[in-house]
Amino acid sequence: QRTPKVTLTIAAAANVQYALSELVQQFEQQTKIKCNIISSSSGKLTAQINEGAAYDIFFSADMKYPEFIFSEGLADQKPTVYALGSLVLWSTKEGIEPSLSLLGSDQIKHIALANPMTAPYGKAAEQILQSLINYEELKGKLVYGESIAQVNQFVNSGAAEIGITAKSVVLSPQLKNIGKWISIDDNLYDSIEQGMISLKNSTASDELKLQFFDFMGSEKAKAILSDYGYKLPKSE
Amino acid sequence: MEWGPIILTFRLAFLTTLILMLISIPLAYWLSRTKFKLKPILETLISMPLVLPPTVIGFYLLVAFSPNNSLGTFLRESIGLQLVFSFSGLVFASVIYSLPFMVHPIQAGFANLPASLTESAYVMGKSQWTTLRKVLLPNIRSSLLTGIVLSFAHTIGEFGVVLMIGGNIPNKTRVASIAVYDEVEALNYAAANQYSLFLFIVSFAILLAVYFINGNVLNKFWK
Amino acid sequence: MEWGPIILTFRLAFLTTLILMLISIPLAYWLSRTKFKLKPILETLISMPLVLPPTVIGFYLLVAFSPNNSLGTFLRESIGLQLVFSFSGLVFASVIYSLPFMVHPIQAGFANLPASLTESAYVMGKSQWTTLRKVLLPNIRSSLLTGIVLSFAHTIGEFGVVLMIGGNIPNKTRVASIAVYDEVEALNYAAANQYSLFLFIVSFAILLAVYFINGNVLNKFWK
Amino acid sequence: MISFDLYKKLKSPDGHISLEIKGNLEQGKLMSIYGPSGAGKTSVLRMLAGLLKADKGYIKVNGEIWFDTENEINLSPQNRRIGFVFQDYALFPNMTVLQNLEFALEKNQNNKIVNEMVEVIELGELIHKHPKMLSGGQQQRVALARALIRKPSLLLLDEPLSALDHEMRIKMQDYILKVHNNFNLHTILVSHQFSEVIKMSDQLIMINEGKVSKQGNASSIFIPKELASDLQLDLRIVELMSIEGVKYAVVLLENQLYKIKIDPESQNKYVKGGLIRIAVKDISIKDNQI
Amino acid sequence: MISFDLYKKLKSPDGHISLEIKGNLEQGKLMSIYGPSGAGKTSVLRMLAGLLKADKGYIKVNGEIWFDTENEINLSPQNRRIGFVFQDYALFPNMTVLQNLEFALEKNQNNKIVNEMVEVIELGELIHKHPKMLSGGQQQRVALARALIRKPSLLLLDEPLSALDHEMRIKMQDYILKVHNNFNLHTILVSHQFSEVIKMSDQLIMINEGKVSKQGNASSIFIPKELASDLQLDLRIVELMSIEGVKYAVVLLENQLYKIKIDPESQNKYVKGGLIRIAVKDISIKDNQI
Ligand SMILES: Nc1ncnc2c1ncn2[C@@H]1O[C@H](COP(=O)(O)OP(=O)(O)OP(=O)(O)O)[C@@H](O)[C@H]1O
Ligand SMILES: Nc1ncnc2c1ncn2[C@@H]1O[C@H](COP(=O)(O)OP(=O)(O)OP(=O)(O)O)[C@@H](O)[C@H]1O
Ligand SMILES: [Mg+2]
Ligand SMILES: [Mg+2]
Repeated sequence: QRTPKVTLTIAAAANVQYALSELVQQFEQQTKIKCNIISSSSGKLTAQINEGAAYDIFFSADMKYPEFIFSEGLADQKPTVYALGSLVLWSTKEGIEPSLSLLGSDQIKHIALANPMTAPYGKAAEQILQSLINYEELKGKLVYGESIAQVNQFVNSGAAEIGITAKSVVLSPQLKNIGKWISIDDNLYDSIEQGMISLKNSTASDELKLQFFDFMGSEKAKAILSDYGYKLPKSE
Repeated sequence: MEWGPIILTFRLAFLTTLILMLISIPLAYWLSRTKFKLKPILETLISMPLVLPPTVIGFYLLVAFSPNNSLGTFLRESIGLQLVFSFSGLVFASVIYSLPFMVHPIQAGFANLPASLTESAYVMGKSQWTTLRKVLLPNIRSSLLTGIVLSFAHTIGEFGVVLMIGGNIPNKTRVASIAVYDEVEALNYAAANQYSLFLFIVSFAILLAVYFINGNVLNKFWK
Repeated sequence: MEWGPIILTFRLAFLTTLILMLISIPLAYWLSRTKFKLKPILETLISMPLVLPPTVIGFYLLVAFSPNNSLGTFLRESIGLQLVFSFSGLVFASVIYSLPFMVHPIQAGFANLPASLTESAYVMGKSQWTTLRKVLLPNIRSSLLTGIVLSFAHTIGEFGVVLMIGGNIPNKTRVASIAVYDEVEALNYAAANQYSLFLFIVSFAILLAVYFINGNVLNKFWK
Repeated sequence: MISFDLYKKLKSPDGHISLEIKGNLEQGKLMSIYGPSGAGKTSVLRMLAGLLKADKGYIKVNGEIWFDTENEINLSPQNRRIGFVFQDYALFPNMTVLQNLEFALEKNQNNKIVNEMVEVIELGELIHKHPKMLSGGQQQRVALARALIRKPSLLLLDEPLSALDHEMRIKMQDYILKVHNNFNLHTILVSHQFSEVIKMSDQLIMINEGKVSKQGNASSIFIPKELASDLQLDLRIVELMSIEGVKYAVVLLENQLYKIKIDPESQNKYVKGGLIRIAVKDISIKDNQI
Repeated sequence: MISFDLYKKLKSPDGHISLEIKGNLEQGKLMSIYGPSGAGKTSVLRMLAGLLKADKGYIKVNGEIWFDTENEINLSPQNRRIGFVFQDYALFPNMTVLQNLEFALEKNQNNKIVNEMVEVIELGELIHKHPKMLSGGQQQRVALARALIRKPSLLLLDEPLSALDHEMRIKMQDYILKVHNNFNLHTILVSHQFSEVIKMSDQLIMINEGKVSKQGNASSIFIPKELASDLQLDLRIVELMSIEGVKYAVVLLENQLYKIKIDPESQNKYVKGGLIRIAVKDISIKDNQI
């Protein structure tokens, strides 16, 4: 019988990390339990978990990866949605007032979005664009980031005049005052459900993990998430 | 499996290798001869892009060449060259990033040649250029081959830089390495394996052909 | 900036370069001598890991050595070696991935040496090992240097393979290249620049020292 | 007409030697440089060819200045029209013998000369071989042929015949003289063989540790002042034998062996490997039987 | 005692030559291999050293079998105790002269021999230089010294003296003979110089296109059957001059110049570069003035 360790190893998708680091800080203060965040893309983390990585909890950017993990029998229980992501239109270029109607103009040469194939935010961004009447024209302007983080780099560096990114990004301490952004009507895209899941191949005790999930349900945690621009799932 | 990324990849790899040869042969030749005091610094600088993660190099290039930036604006307005989100940008970035793989082996090859070969061509009235082409290069073939193989293979496999500066645009900057990466990320392992296998086989065939041609020629005349 | 990733990186790079030398010198020596028919195939195979994106290579290694897998289980149970999510795994993967950077230049170096050097050491009664160590290696120093510089620099900058098979575990597999990648991803550009600058300066200093030592010794005796 | 005056400090990890040499050579004449190993002979040729820069001095060929430190003139090797046979041959490993020769052709030069050279230097069966496949002497012959292709105005030969056997050596000497005369070249030859130097050269420079020790035509340097009608011959005893009671010594003289009778009385003065010095007194030049 | 019988087909892109050679050499004796360039001399030495594998045959040294195709014995070069001077010297570029010599030492061998060699071969000031800094002749001397360090039981010399000047050549010949005798070696020498071969060797093999054309001791090969008490001398005319009305010819004989009077009547028979053949009749060996 191994003595259960007192740290939690949390694997987290890159885009949750801003909010998560504050969440973890709170959690550590409250419980004196240390947490390690290992951030990477959801796809890599899923592959690693599938091959036996000893992580305790997985925070994904969507529900697809946690559901895959659950279906492979690698999780203690079904994944739960901890937050809903929302999208903004963001530009750091002077003289550009972001709006969906501006996308077709000559001022905009490149529109950055995450790769719809690998990033849930990308899929949603694509839905938004597809809802526009001039989608076919816009197609030639699209550039794809590996993740939402890369979209941020495209926009932040000015390489792309405008981009569709997560609200959590533009509200993050690092980017709070950079460029201009507007929220995008959330009717234009399917809600981006972000799931967390407790993993089987874990060295932490179940109680510990439970403690963290409990914390995620707390008002404090919810407040942090909404500060970061996430919407909260309707409690079931 | 789509053909676009595969075609783009080999186009990029051939073009990059070709440009690298054009740049590296004179550069390596100069480095192998010069008595310039700062030579070790130059030699080291050439290898430096390697020590940063490709994505990070890509990021710095992105910042440097972004149209927001004076350099990027200058390039675009003066010679119409746009290095971000374009195929030429990929080529440029790949060249920078693979430069040491071409320069260093060729330089080592030149350094190992006896000086009397160059000298005897010179006294025959041959220009430096003729000497390089007809005498020196054929005699450092194994080093040249090393440079070509390393650069070619590396350009095919590299995706960090390319993804960052290229923006993953289908048929323009979406090379096979990005495609296979995406498939792995999306957990489409079957598709990823297909791309990998194909990349592997085609590269293998190309490099094997290069080695066989070289080996045969060598065996015929050298030993 | 944390010191953990930096220390880990240089530990990994030194160890990888060292192991690569131990493997590549005999391998390159053998390749440069052998008349084995399948030699071009072997030579090509050595370069093959390069043509796949690092993350994908990492993914295949992960699958191959995963404890879920019979090979991984076998390694762990028989010799207690765990290659995924461990430092030894990083070393193993880096060695595989950087092998061509060490093998090819050294092989080209050996191929360019005149046979009479080896032969005259043999008739002096010197073993193949002594000949290699005292006569051949010192005379292919520029090629050896190329191999060392390329492998070392490449191991420092590589993160795709390492991230996949290592899993970004602090003080264990979180090397500096992953750290700087993470900082860029997290938009902490200041921290990323700090890491990059530090990586750059230390690598520069190390490689420059290598070149200077080599250059000086060369200048003193060679010309 | 070529004239030069060259000074160069040769650096080496321990100490220096300063090379000082001066000379004139008329068109169609052959100069030899003779001296012990390490004296600086190769370095002189390299300076003349423009492969090594003298510290001070000049080189003038047919009125044209090739090199002059005062006026900072220094023609590149390419612009000097020279043929050079290197001590290490410097054949191009990537080319066959024929390709080596053809490479030496100038633009628009008729390549008939290649065939001529192949014929004269007897390279017939070698022309499609690569240099690594040739024996030392064969390589040397190729190097010589290659240097002659261009009909250079200055031909520099650094021990061009040392790896050749006697017969081939004599042949090549004659051939060099023939090309030298036919093309009216300036030729400078480094050689260690005394008889070769005497036979071939109009002028001779002997150097020692970088300095000219003697200079002039062969006879003025080597000829003893006084009349020496007595030939003094050293016969090396190769073998002693006795046939039917008569003692003979087999002796070597000038690449020829002779069997001569020896006086039984003084017989034990002779040992194998020893020398017999004989003086041929008052040679009657009427013995001459050309 | 060393005996060998070797057969090898030398491949080359156009045609083959088959090398066939057979010989015996007693301890303490020196054998020369003499023959035109490309005859296969170097190849024979390489087979003896184990650097080239004969197709058929054997090599036996002091009763020990080094090589035998029938019994599939083939000692490695390391196990053959040989000294080898290569035609291209094969000095190690990364080592100084001293280090080159020390490298040749065997384990536990007293390194006094290194100093001895440095002394005898007059390498004094060169020992801290690297080979690239040496002249051709200096390199050759280093290679020779290096081959002798190990006191090999078989010494193989591939034109070891061709880059040396006359004086140094004579010195080195004597030195090789001294080491050869002192260490009681088997020595096989490839040389192109007839007088060197005659002077140095107890036994001689002449080869031509891979085949032995003559074999035996020098005298038996070269000595004319009949008694030749007449010495026939070819004097090469180096210069013609007239001093106070008297005509002289400066002639070359055996590395010596002589000034001899010529008959004014037949004067125009003599030209510079021509030969005067004289016969010295009935040498009285009492002229001998050792
Ligand atoms: N590249 C060099 N740098 C410095 N010194 C050199 C160099 N090459 C030769 N030397 C030295 O200069 C001197 C003259 O060398 P050089 O090659 O001219 O001699 P050499 O007369 O041609 O001798 P050899 O007949 O043996 O070929 C030698 O003492 C040699 O050590
Ligand atoms: N490695 C080789 N492979 C095939 N043939 C060779 C090789 N080396 C030499 N030969 C050929 O074998 C023949 C004999 O060469 P070898 O070097 O033994 O001649 P050699 O008698 O030493 O001549 P030299 O006096 O010119 O050095 C030559 O005709 C040469 O072309
Ligand atoms: Mg010389
Ligand atoms: Mg030979």
